[in-house]
Amino acid sequence: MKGLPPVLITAIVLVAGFALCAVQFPNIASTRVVGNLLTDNAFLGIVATGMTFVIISGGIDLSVGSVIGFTTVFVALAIERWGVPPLVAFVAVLALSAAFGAAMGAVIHVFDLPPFIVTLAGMFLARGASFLLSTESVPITAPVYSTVSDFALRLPGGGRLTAIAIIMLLIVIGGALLLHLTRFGANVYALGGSRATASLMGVAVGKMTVKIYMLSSFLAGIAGIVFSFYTSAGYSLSAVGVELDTIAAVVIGGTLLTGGQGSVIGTFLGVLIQGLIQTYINFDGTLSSWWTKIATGVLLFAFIALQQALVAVARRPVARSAGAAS
Amino acid sequence: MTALLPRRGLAQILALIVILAVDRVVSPQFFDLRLQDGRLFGSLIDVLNRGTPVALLSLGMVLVIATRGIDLSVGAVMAISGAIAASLADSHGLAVVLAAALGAGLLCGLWNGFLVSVLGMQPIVATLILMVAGRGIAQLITEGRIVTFTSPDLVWLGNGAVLGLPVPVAIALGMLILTGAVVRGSALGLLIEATGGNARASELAGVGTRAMILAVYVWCGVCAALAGVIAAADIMGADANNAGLWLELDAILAVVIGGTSLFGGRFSLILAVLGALIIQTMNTGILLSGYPPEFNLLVKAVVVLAVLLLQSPKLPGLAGIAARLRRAKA
Amino acid sequence: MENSLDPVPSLLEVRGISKSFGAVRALQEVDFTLRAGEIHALLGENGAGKSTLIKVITGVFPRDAGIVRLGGAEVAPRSAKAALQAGIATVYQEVNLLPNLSVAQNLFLDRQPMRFGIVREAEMRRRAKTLLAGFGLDIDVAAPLGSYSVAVQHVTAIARAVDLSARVLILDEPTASLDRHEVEILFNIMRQLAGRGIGIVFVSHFLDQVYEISDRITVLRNGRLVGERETASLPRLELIRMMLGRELAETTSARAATREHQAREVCASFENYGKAGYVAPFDLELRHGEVVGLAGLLGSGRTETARLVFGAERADRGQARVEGASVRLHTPRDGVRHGFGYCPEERKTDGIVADLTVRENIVLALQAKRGLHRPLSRREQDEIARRYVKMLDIRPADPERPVGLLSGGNQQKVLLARWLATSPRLLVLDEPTRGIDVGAHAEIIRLIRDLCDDGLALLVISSELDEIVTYSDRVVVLRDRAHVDELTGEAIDVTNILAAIAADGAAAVAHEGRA
Amino acid sequence: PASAAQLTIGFSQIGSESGWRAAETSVSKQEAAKRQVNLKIADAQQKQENQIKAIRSFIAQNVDAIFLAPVVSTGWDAVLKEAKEAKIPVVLLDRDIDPSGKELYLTAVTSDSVHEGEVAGDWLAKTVGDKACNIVELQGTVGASVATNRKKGFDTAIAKHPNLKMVRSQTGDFTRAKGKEVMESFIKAEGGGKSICAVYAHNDDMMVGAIQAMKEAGLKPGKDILTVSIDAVPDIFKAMVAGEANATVELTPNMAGPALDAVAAFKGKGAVPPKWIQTDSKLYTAADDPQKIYDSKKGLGY
Ligand SMILES: Nc1ncnc2c1ncn2[C@@H]1O[C@H](COP(=O)(O)OP(=O)(O)OP(=O)(O)O)[C@@H](O)[C@H]1O
Ligand SMILES: Nc1ncnc2c1ncn2[C@@H]1O[C@H](COP(=O)(O)OP(=O)(O)OP(=O)(O)O)[C@@H](O)[C@H]1O
Ligand SMILES: [Mg+2]
Ligand SMILES: [Mg+2]
Repeated sequence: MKGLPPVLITAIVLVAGFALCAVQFPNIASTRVVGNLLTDNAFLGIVATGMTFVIISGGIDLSVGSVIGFTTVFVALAIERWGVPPLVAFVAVLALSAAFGAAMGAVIHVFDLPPFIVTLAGMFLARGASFLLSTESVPITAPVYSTVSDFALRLPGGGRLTAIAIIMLLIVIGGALLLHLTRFGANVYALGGSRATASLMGVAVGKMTVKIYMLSSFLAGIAGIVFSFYTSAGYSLSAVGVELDTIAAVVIGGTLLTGGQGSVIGTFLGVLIQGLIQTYINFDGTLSSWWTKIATGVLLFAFIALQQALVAVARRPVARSAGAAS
Repeated sequence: MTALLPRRGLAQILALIVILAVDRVVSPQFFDLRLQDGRLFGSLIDVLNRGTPVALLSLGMVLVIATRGIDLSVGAVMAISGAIAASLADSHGLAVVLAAALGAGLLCGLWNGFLVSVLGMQPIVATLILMVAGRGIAQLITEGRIVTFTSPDLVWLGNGAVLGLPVPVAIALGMLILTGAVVRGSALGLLIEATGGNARASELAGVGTRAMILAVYVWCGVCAALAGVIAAADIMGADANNAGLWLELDAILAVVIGGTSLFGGRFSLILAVLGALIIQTMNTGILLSGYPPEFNLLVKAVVVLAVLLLQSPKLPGLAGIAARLRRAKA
Repeated sequence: MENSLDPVPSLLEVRGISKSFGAVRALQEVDFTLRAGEIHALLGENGAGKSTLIKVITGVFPRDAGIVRLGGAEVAPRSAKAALQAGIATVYQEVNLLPNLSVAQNLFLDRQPMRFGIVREAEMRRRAKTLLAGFGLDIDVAAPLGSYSVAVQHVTAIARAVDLSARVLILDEPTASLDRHEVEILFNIMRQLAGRGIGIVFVSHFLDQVYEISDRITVLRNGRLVGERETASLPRLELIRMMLGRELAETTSARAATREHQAREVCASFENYGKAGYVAPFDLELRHGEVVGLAGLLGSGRTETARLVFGAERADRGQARVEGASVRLHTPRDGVRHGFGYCPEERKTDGIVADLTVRENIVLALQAKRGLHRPLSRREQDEIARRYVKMLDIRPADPERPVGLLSGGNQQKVLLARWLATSPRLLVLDEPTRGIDVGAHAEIIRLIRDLCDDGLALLVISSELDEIVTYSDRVVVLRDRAHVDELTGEAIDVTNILAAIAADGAAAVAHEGRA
Repeated sequence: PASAAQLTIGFSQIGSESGWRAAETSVSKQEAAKRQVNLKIADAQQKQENQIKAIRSFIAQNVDAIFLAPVVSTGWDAVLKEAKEAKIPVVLLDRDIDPSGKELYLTAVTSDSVHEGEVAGDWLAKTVGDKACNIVELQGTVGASVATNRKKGFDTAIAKHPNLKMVRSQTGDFTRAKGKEVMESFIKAEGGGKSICAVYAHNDDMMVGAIQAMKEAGLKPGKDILTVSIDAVPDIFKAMVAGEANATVELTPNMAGPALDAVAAFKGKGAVPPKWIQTDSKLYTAADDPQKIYDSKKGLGY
């Protein structure tokens, strides 16, 4: 399988990191913390899955954080103020966000503009739209919300596998299958290898671009719904800066920003690594705001450096036996 | 050398003119200028003055992007250098303050450059590390408060005037000329463009691509540090929490509006600065318009898209007209 | 050329095609006719418009004027995908499949065998394996394409197109990086396909191959149609005149006789030089005024030798000397500093900087050598660029054109110019004539000689044994990443080289092209 | 029952977006140290999801109580329920949460930010009297509840006085730099500032920036243009001493002190505190010896 070695390396890094943390704070090695890790990072895992497709195809999507924010506000207003049944609100907002992503993809393809900037404009647009809807945070009291947020599979050892964690896991699995087993997935890699070549080989590059950004925004919409479950509210400032966390998770997961390589499972591991860093810092609890930032940076560096070292080590024997391949 | 002059800046200049015209509509006194206390005073001067930090950032950023990189840490570097400058301002001379602040920027650039060119990390994550940790370092220096100072020298840097122009604007202009002279007066510009265009081929042609990459990140760090000092001097205090926050995105935007591709290669310093001015003209216009702040982002999104579409190679709009003009001239 | 009276029905008819890129008129009212079951060579100098014609036919470039008929019905594909669906399969010149995908995925991209919306990976690999076996290739199809040599990648691209071709197969310089054996296999397959009624368009600068395989020939010059002939009735010299619009100066006289190569000074020498897992340690002496040819099969380690000599790869043993003094060759910069030059074989990825202009590409190495502080003034740059554009006849002769917009052969000339501009003492050329037209080919060979006469030392890699024999004073033969033989003087001829390559008896069977 | 000396309390702080926030953090540490409480502070970097994670990990560590300075009023039900299940009392600091969560926390030590705006507006109305007065407003971050509330309170207060008119309102993101930039444009847009009679800023930092903008435009803040802002950070008192600022409404950084007392009493004697411990929103003007207040506040970590 292509992409396996980097994933394996990321997994090793995660396990090693987890073990080190657990040595210092034995409480970390509990199903409770693992359950929390999954629940707390559910929305991140979902957007990161979409972002993986975008990045592998050689693009980037900066709008996801804003789309999450917009979704929470829209859902909250729809349910609480406009009296729309939750399910209808979800369908509407997902349709809206998918259309938004499709529009960005179309602009990127038709006008041949850099995704970074188009999605940056998308980020402004979605955030601006959520301000227009409501600047106040709107609590959601619909019964579905308490049902869903109360639902959890009890894990041995007191941990809880919550509904949103399960949704995230399902989406990660679904994303992995889509990316690795379907024609769509192969085309995503093809686009990342080279748009021009993919086009010469008969891939409908325009359609693919639209679909990929549509998928990303759609998943950001789901992440928004999950976020609204997580907080039982809609708030225009929620998930600010999440796009960078997401990109970091994807890249830590072994996906190349230049496109063409990567995997959803790797991204999932990247999300967990980020969650672990956060958990570690929380467990420590003595860090001031600034030391928190510095520690986050240092840990980020440590993980990436460790990963690169492992990759270098893993690559060496190959080079020896067969010469350097590009 | 032609490089300091815009070869293909028509779309940007037109965009600027259109936005200026819109500003004039929303705010009738937009072009008013008067002299007060030896300095010019008016919205146009505000645009230049407020645009200075992003313009400085974009001077460094454009070189980084030309090598196919990106630097997310510039905002954090601004915070660090501002914090250092503010902490030293009242106890040391301006030379020491500047040396320390710019030196810190240089170190930050070295770190980024080291991660990218020596360790081979992807630029976006490599600089993300300093983006996160750097703001922490800045807050560590100020301990989270706003460190104020009264040193007249440093205050002058932010609020003084030379020949009627605010000092920051003069500094930015000086930096543009200096960068232009260094980059285009030496072979640096060509070698940077070659590195960004095709690093492997350039390496094989004998270009020291690693050194190029290191150099541009260092320069980017220095520019960001200078922007940070100016931002601190402007408010007579270092606000480590907010200085330069999200400005990296504005700087990248300015560079792209200035026509430099995020895939590296060809770059234009002057157009990047023009890009920064376009952004600031829009921002100032939004502030003057009197619309509720809830609309700010929407307006920004629409303007950014419009400016980009003007430049789209696929749109038979301005790009086409520009090409035809150029052909007619040739 | 009116073909309406043709007894054989035409499969693909192109009428009055024009195409301009800005001020460059790449094609002007070109007609082209391909019959079912024929192999039709499309010939012309570098930049004549062959690749452009192909891309216009398949809709990659929109055309300015003209029509295309396929099987009598007018078609106007708007994209490569549409052309594929209409039954036209193409291997474009800068092939480049997707190096990040597996070989199998490359072969079956967008047409993978599916079940329930899921790609049948095993089935796809099985089919890929079978398909490649037909081309004499037995490789792991699950590995990324990029891990294989250019030749394997090229064969894969051809295999994909062959497998796709419903009615028309277009091959734009498919043989540029193949060796004899692979060319044989390809030709056999082409004949089989033609026998099944598929029309094949074949672009090549190797006239031998053209005469061996094609039924008819269409020649373009400067974007215009020169003529269409039956291959059998077109003498070679006439063909060359059609392509160049002039006679070709005589170039292929034997050379060794005219030169004495004993008393020459050593320019650079390598003792026990090598790198583990890359190339076995070798001894090599390169003398001023002497051409050393490197011969071997694909994957025999020629490129690797070249990279070590230049400093693009760092040796882990042995000693390098330049003019007698021992030197360190760790990076390309070291090589450049000692007056070496290196034209890599993969010009697109390792050679040109596509966005930069012809001028900038030409002065790049010289500037890198001079260092940052001594920039070439714009005037000097212009002058250098103008000189080499003229000397190598680079077309269009516009130094301010981005190099990426030049035709393949002209890009190759720009690369050569880049190194000539540095006035090197040693030039390493890896496949310097790949993709170069007959006229330019002759020019380059003459240039190589002139350079040598001026005291330049040359190390040349070429898969064209005839070519190697023509200009080499010595030939080093490689096999399995080791130097195995060295031929000098009278001993240099194609038969001897082939014998040395095949010394282990099994000539040209090893096609483990994996790099 | 645990005595105060052994208490471990987790504090989920918002971040360090302003000098006031830094002061709140450092005052909390001082207050905890005074009472020998082990205070674990988790900094959320302005993100609710980080606060939720922090609370979860406090629960996992089984702390004695949790302090929460919520970044937003909604979305705490689930995690606070978990805390309740784990029998860990939660105290809200500085900001309240949505009413639906009332029974999920022990008490809230907060000021009333609507009231703060009202105090500011009332002061302005009183100071201006019957004169017509054009007011410009520097809002906090769009969407931040404090900004919304301070605007709401101020608007209510001036609505009773038809001579007070809000002419311009734009966000300054709670920062000095933006405050200065926005004020510069207000001055340009209002004929060089001549038609502006007062500035209201949602925090002192923006006002400090605005004061600089006014000075650079040749205006005299505090005289030509009245200023009123909120927070009472040291630098605004410095401006008052210089006669450049008129009034500020205090938001005390000492929220943790009362909270710690309430928790100690609850843990020790089972005393249930009132649901809302409201802190004072005290108005300071030049009449209150600003120099002395500046000196007393300087060391608090603003
Ligand atoms: N995308 C493009 N933009 C501008 N000019 C182009 C482009 N592609 C080709 N040209 C120009 O069109 C002309 C014909 O080029 P083309 O690639 O068709 O030549 P060719 O016959 O295939 O040559 P070669 O044998 O070297 O491959 C050349 O002058 C080239 O510079
Ligand atoms: N270190 C390296 N970095 C990048 N590319 C390399 C490196 N070493 C070899 N290559 C490329 O890998 C390919 C493998 O070369 P190969 O094994 O086919 O050698 P060769 O004998 O030179 O054959 P040929 O020249 O006929 O392709 C070559 O195209 C070469 O350019
Ligand atoms: Mg061609
Ligand atoms: Mg080779």
